[in-house]
Amino acid sequence: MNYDKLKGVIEGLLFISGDEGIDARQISEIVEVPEEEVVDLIEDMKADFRRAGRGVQIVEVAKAYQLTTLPEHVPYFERLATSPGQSTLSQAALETLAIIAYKQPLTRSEIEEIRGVKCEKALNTLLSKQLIREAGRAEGIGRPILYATTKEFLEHFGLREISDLPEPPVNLDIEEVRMEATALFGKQEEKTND
Amino acid sequence: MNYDKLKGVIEGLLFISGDEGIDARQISEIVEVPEEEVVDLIEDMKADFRRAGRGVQIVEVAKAYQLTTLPEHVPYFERLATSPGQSTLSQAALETLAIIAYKQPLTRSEIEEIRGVKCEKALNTLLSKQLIREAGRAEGIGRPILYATTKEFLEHFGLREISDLPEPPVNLDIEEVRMEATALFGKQEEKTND
Amino acid sequence: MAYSIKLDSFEGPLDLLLHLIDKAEVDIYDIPIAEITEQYLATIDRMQELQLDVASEFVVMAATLLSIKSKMLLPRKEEQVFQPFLDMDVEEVDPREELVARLLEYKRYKLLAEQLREMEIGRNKVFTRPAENLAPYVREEDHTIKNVTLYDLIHALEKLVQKAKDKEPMTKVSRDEISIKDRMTQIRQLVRVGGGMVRFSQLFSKGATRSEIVTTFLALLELMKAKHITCIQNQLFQDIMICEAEGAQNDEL
Repeated sequence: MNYDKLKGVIEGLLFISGDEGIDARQISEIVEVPEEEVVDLIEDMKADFRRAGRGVQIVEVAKAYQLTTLPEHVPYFERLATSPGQSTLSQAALETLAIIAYKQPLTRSEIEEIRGVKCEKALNTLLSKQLIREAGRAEGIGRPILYATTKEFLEHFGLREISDLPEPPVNLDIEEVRMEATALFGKQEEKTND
Repeated sequence: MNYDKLKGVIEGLLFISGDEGIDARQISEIVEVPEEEVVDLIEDMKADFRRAGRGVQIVEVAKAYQLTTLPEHVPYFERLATSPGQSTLSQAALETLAIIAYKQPLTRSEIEEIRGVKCEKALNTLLSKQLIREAGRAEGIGRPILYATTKEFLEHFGLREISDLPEPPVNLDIEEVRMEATALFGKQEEKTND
Repeated sequence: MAYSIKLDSFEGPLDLLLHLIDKAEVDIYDIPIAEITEQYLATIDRMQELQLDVASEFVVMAATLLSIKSKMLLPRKEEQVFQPFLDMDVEEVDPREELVARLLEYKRYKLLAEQLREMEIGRNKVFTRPAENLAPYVREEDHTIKNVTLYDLIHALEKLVQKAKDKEPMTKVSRDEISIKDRMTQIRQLVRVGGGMVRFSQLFSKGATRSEIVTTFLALLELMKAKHITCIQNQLFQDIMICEAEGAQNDEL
């Protein structure tokens, strides 16, 4: 594979790796190119991006490469955030809030287990919006912080108390959901029709 | 602001909007450039991306612009442990959805008449995947629920709008089909004569 | 309730009929009703023998076919071009016409479903990333959140669980169902490898699923029809032997 094609693949990998990022070793294994070469290529790409006036940049956070927006574009993002009809909570924040609402109090790692991805950013947003609060600490190693919803949460969603939340539309026990899904695939064979 | 800078800003906005996408009108309001110019710029950017061998592309889905990876890079993403999984629909769900897409809004019994089988389960699957929605009720006995497709439907199939659906092979009106059939029966008789 | 489970390989009676018409290579506008009805009933019988529950829709269609068949046997009235308007008799219409119209319409949607499948496959080849959290871009003094309702919250939850369910794409993909055509080729190979003969029971692996059984059965019927194989059972309840039909040796696999 030539270097230009390789750069395209790396950009795609960075793009879908999102906030978690991806490190040089992982990239090297996927594209089957030595790690040092990957590092060199990414340095090259950083320069390419700057030169081409691209709207994203490659940054290195905790040894993982990430694509992020440019700091000078913040004024535009502010306009986007406040533009009419724009929901100010991302899907990630909404999911995190929903989990906390139905399963509170719980720890960050419990939320992450359900969502399958990190949620530090979402928690910070929800804390800064005062939709959730720290509600003591769990027993056990490290005594992690427990999260719960706030009075503002109830106010915002027009709820008198937390028990007024509608029945969860779905099973929130992810392990059970996975088992259910597996069972369903089995059943599918019997009932492919509907 | 010059066009190159503007393109950078638009890329940033596309990036930040992720799978929710952003439409030309929103971009136009944020960057304060007429909507038609935004559309032209994005067309330009699409070509730029291709020419530069970029790892992402701009697509139009559900009337909004989105950044996505390239189809030809799939083999690499499959090697990524966290590769975003995407789902495919069962044949039953797909047939039901095809009928709804082309004849919406319509009732369950109208769908069942065409498919020749019950489709409650398929409808539930499509509703839970938010590919269809209830769109009011039909006149008549029992006032049955009408079904129509959603924005998620467009997203699932990568359609810009509902009119982008492929042309139906032939007429979809049952009455016209009947006439067509009759016409053909007629022809057949003529043919058998020679 | 038992009737709600449908035959595995077909989406319904129309699908089965289209399959039979296709296999028989006959004109959909001029269906040989007697032949197709026979095959249709035979398929349903086999299904029942395999103790698959036959959905009521399949039974209704069987009745429809039989009724068309009997109407076809009646002597057709001479065509009366100038029939009085109100007297447009049913007998004048080809009894198959309504069925043909239904088959055509169903087929159309089946084709559209195929196109949707292709689009789905295409779309599944590209990935996006989740939209970024815009909250940090809202000015600090403004603590309110806008445009977020309880509905959005529930909706987010549904999406989340859906994602968890969809996380098993590999299991889904690997469960590739074999087509009747492929199964036909396999059976002929098995017969050949077995020296021109194979026991019926050998055609099924231990954990054979219903759809495998149905596919195998249909493949056998097809092969018998095409006179590639013959089936011999020496005694009741004995294993059926699948034998290569005479003259089938030279056919291409």
